[in-house]
Amino acid sequence: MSFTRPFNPLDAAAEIETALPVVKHRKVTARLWRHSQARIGMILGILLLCFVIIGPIIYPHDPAKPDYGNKLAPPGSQHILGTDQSGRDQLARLMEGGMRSLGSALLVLGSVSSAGLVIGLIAGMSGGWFDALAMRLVDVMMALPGMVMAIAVVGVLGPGFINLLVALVISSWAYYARLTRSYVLTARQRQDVISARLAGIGWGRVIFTHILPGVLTQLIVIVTLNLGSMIAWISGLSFLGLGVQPPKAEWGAMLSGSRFYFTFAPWLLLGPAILIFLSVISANLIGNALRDILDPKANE
Amino acid sequence: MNSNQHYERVEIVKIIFQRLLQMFLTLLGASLIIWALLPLAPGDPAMRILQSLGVTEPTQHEVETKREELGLNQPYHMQYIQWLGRLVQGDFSESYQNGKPVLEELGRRLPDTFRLASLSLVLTIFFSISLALICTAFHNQWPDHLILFLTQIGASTPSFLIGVLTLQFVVVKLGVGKVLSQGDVKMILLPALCLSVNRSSNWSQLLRAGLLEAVNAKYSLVATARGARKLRLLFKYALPNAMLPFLTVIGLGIGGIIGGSAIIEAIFTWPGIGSFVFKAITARDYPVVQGFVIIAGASYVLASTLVDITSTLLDPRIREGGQL
Amino acid sequence: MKPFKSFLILACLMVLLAACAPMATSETVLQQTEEYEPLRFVTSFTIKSLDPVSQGFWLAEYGVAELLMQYRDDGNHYPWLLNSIENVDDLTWVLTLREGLTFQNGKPVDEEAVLAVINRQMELSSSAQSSIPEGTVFEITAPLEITVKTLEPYPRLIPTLASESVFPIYDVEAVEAVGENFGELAGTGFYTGPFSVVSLDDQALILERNENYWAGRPKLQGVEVRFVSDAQARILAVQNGEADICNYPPTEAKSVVDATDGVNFVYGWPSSGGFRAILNTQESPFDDPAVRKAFNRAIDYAVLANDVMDGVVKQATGFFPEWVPFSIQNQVTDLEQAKQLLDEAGWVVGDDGIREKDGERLSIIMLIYPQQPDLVPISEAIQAQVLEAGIEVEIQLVDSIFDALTDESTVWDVGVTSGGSLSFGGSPEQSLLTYDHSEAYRNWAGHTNPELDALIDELAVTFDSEKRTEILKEFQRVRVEEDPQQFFLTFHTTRFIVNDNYQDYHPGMALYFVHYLTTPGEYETPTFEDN
Amino acid sequence: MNEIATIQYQGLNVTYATGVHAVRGVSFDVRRGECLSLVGESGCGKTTMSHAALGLLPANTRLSGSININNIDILAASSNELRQLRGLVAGFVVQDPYAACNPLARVEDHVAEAWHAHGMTVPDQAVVQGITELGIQEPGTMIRRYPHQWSGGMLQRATIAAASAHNPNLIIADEPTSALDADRADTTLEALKQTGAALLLVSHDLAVVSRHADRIAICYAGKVVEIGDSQEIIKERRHPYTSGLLKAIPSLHEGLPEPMPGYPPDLRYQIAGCAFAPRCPHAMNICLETPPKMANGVACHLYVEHDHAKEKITRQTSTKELPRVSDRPPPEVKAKVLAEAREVSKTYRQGTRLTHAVRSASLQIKQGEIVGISGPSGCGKSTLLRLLATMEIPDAGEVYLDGELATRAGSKKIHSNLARKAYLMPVFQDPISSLDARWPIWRTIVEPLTAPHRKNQLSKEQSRQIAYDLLKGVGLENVDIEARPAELSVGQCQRVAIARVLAAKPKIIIADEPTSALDVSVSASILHLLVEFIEQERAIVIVSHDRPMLNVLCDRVLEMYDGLLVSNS
Repeated sequence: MSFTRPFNPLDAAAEIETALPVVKHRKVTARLWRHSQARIGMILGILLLCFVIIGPIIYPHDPAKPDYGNKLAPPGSQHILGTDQSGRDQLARLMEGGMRSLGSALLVLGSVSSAGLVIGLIAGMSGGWFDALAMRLVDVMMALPGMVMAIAVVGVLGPGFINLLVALVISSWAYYARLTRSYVLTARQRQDVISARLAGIGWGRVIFTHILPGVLTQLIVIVTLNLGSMIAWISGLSFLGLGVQPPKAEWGAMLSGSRFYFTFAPWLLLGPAILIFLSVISANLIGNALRDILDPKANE
Repeated sequence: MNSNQHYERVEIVKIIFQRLLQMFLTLLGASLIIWALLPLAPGDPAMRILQSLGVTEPTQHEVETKREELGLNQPYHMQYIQWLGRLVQGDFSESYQNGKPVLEELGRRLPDTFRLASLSLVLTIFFSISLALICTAFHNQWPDHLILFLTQIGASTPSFLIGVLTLQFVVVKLGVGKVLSQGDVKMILLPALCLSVNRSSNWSQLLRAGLLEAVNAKYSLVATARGARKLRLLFKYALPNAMLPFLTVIGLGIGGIIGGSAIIEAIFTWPGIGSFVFKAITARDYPVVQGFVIIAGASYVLASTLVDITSTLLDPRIREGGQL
Repeated sequence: MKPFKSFLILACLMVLLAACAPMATSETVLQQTEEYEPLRFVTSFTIKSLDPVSQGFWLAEYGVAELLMQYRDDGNHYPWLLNSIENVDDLTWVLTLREGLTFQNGKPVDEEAVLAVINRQMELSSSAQSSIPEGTVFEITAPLEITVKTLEPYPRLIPTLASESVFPIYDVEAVEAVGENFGELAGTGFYTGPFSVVSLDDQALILERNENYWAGRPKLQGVEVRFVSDAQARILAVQNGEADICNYPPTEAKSVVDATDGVNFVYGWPSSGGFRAILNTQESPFDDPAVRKAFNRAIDYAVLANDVMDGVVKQATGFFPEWVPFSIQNQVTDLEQAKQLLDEAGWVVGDDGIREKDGERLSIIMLIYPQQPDLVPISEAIQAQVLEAGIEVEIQLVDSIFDALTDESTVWDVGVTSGGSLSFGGSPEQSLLTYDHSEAYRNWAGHTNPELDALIDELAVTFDSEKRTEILKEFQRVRVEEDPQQFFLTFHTTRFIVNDNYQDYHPGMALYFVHYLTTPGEYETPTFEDN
Repeated sequence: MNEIATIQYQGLNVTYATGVHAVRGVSFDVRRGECLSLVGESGCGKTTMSHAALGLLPANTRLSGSININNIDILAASSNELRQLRGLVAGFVVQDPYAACNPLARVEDHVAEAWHAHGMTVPDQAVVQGITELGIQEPGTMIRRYPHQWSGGMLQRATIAAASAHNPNLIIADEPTSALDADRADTTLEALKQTGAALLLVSHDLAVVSRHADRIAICYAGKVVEIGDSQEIIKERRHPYTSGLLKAIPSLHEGLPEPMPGYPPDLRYQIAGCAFAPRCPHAMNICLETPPKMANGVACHLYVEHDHAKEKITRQTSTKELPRVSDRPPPEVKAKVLAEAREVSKTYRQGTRLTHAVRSASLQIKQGEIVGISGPSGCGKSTLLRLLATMEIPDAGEVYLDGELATRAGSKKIHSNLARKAYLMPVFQDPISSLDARWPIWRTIVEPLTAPHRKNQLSKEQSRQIAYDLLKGVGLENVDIEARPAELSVGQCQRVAIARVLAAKPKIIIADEPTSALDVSVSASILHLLVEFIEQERAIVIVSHDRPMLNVLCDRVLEMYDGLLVSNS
């Protein structure tokens, strides 16, 4: 039984009464820029990216070089944000740690979305045994909460940053595969796709010209929406010591390591805390706006 | 008439049965994956178990006997079936750390985690419903804007961050609560709150969208035209309709709470299975990790199936079948 | 001086006087004046059960269990529950128990009871089995007298009796009555110490005063030990007034604690442990003794301990810590000698400052592991120090140092482990046999030095303490000056973070956190002599 | 007393927060017991007018003028006064009965809402009685059921019962029949009239309304342009817009419906003269300058004496002759069969429920034919079309294209190459989703030409030129060829879709409800475009629920009912 009723012409027509078709900005970036929350998010995001990419180039301190004579120095002219418990420059470490936190979040999301894309696309297009097998696997993977699955994999492979990333990839690809597949299944029935097929365009080209751009748009929205929680996961698990191992810097690990200097050197804790918060909120703002702009119907 | 009602009841039973069957199959599949991860763990399980029992330098013979006992010399499918059989009988193997049965070790800590997670779930649901209702009632007015702003911040602060900051500022600076909550029920509120901030922010935004959709739906317009007040719209029309999809969100969110409570437990020294499993990971104690994954996964699947069945039963469109 | 503090000192003086007074009178006095709140510890290690075989050593540390012998921070052994130990000949020992000893539950601690413990431990405890040589016979020869006969000379018996996990004295009947349900032992008073177990769970061990303690009435009402693995939470707990003493604080906490009101950093007994560097002599460049010596001389041990680690650890001045009676301070830093040694061995300084020989760079791989976070700054400092001599160090972090060193496929030149130079009971030969002997199972490098082997073997059967000292000194000379294949980088300290009430806390005896005289403020350390 | 107006609009103006000035000075009244229908195409403001009467417009909408119900000015009324009107004095019925009912409440709750909402106890049997009066069987059982268990027609009658629960003076019904099949519409409107209340009926369907309403008000661009007795309006066709509208409706017009040129104005802007003037065949200079006043039931300068000359505006009108169905030579009897379905069946399975969408239907499409398939919703007509177009594989039977086997039951393969070489091209009901939302329209149009079997090598410039020419052919020369579908109106999108079909030059056009998403004036032009396509060797198959339209358009119309095809010439 289905609750969808046939397309009702008057529903669409009724819309016109309040909103006439407005010529919109075609470029997504321009539309994002006009979205006030997205603008804040984008400015934040660009600043953060500059901080972690350009920062290390222009900031002279080596994040890994300890200076035991200058431990826990307060913020000052030589070390802008002071030094940590080993006398390493905190600002430089925040930059290096940010590269690891943000870079790995993007890397994980990049790999899971491409893995999900490929699997979902093949499953959705081929049907048959591959589809059945892949979807049963997806069902099972999604039956376990992501965090629990990640704990299982890290538990097996042992703590370590690479292991953590592998664990996150293993625990989150399924969602993207399912998303892609369901999109592909819908798109196969789409009227523009049927028209193209009847006109003689082969599946290969239909996929690349009609289906993939839509899938990618959806995935970009979802990836951006999930970026915030991925940053939170990576730093959270590193915070617990399951990710980056010392002496390497990572925001979550730095946060963890600086907890008991808090009364004495609060800047050590506040730095990574603020940066984690800013990254997550930047990703969330952009993600919500992207969803509003590209995909107004999708609520999840 | 009677036969009709009977027919409906059969439908409901069928739906519930289907969901339970689905749950069973999912659990079976999940168990296969968890089992398949085992060989990836470093070291010979037989060796590790012997060492955990205090045999530091086991002889070849001892290792072989243990391997035989664990069924490690059998073909893979037999190993899986035996493993599953032991699991069903409650034999979750022994901890590598102290040689104690994993189920016993986890079972001891389970009530604490359950208390924390369920209180947090209740708080989260309470906060998200009240915030979303306020937002909808004052849509586009200052309370709505304020709550949206706050929930945006809440949704962007990971719970471990909230936990750490709370511990430093609230517990140490203000002296509220204890650093070592250690399962003291009086101290549960702080960790439970920390665990619910992030999720209530997200959920209240979702529910707000659902409520607004229902408030703007045709049936609400018609009800207004029949003379219904705003409050009646909100509670009689919008809330029930928005709650149905929200139940699914809750079902899915239980997984996040189980995972999130693990981190909060570690920060607040709450003695649940979460903080226990992190120690086990560092100690490379795979049986404990595996036991945790089985228990957490099973509780999640069970909880979400229950939520799913509930929402099915609450929705007359599914419960009462199609057009007559 | 604040009045409160002076009052405390006065109180302590009174206690001292009272302790010297005869037992019968002192008891009443104490009851009126001494009522100290329970002492609250937070520690990282969870005591998993009340099984005396596997977990008994923890109870010894918290004043519940006691041993036959005691190893003190002066490096010597003293009788504890024993009245005396006598070495009749090379193969025979006579142990005499104190008179009138009772368990907390009132049962007498007689020769039967002790022998029952010994037999049960020999049957169940792997550390007892490995510490007592095969063929050793324990038998009752008189009231309160147990005679020990060994097949070979075994001078290590005294340290073994002082070792916390070998023979903690407990009531075997009470233990066997509960079978596997060790939880039921709580409240049964099955040990002899000043505090008895009230309860034990995942979170805490709760102890109460043993009113009938043989040496005197304990001054604390009780002891609470909370198990918190997170070091930060432990320190915060002391700072937040939820605990008095934090055990095992990380070294890096010192600077913060020093700067924070209400918490204090104190040192406990001297530790015999330290970070031991093990050089791989199977591979170039450490197959050449000259390079080993150069590496050893190029490291500045004073800087490691005092600057890098802020003085929280002790400088490694020799193969044994300075406080050990037979130690000699022969580990020196001499960069010039190191350079000269390398020059003589044919290692020439290259363009980038790294030495080369026959096209091979003087580059070594140093393995450290994350469970010891202090190794990171230490190894980084060494990296910088030996670079002066033209040695390049590549630091590699491995998950498990034992696994890495055992694994044939690991490529390494230096492995750093944390280990004792003496056993828990204070025996030097135990660790020499574990690490330094050619056949030692932790001799991962497979290094052989017949001269050292001979010295170790001789030590293992020598009773005479002067002779032993002579052997040990010779061993140290060879080990450090001629063949530094293994040496210590730093020596550990035992550390505590305490609140202001316990800023005079000094757990004087090795490994034992609390005893019957422990109180807030200053207090005396018991000697147990001629009671 | 009979002449007292139940509801009276005086100079109502409504401006939405978006800046759309939707209603522009509207005055009319509905008398007791009378049925007045507001008729117009989408965007004319008729729904806004009706919602304004109960204060149902969004909070930030600006209103001026007045609406009086029972001597209470709605625009000035307090929220309590409004609530006293709503449900008690005025009933409200909307288009889609399923959407109007809370899906989680039983139908009885919905019917009793007017009591509940006002905090009254529901009188005994009132709900059952109300339902019984509307001729619903077993009312006692039925009201305990949920909306989704009711059929649309029955549920709409229940909402009417709900609206009339308190015997209101006035019922406002917003498109109450357009979600229902044609035969249900009449009974529903009769049920509404039986309540005895003054009825303000909003509808887009002049044909249906003309049978039931006492008076009709024709709305255009936020104004009432003509108002009067319904029979007179149909007969006299005084206002040019009324006339154009009637010509575009198949059932009220002889022959193929005639399209109306142009588009309605953008209501965000002020309009100087008559809003219809740009599209009016009789427009004069004055029409562009001065808005006409309502006089004698019509607001048009044609019927007002003016001092200055009534110069007719000369404008470029399309010189193209409109094709007429009667002009087309009848298809040859022995014409070649382009496509054939032989005894095809299709069954859908949902869980354990089987839906026999098509049962053993046979159909031949010959050269030069326009074939219509009609039937109520859910009769399987669209499925049959999809089977014929090889978009689906039949469960039984075969489909032949040009005599070659294309699909047959039990084989997933498409056997004929023709099926994927633009032999058939589709036109869909929802034009916006039939275009790729991401593509500029020129790319959509030339897409069929880029199919590999054509071996075309088109540069971007060539493609755009071809697209431009085709767009010109479908009357869209003023549209930016870079536009995305979302920037176009529904009718424009349908033209783009047809341009794509024309580019492909198929033998058969498969059209599934091609006009039901469109307003009548727009749909007429789409029908013309389709008819233009017909040449000797081509054919069109149209599926529609609009029987009158098929009758005038097609050579033969087939009726479908419950999956069975009934031949009908």
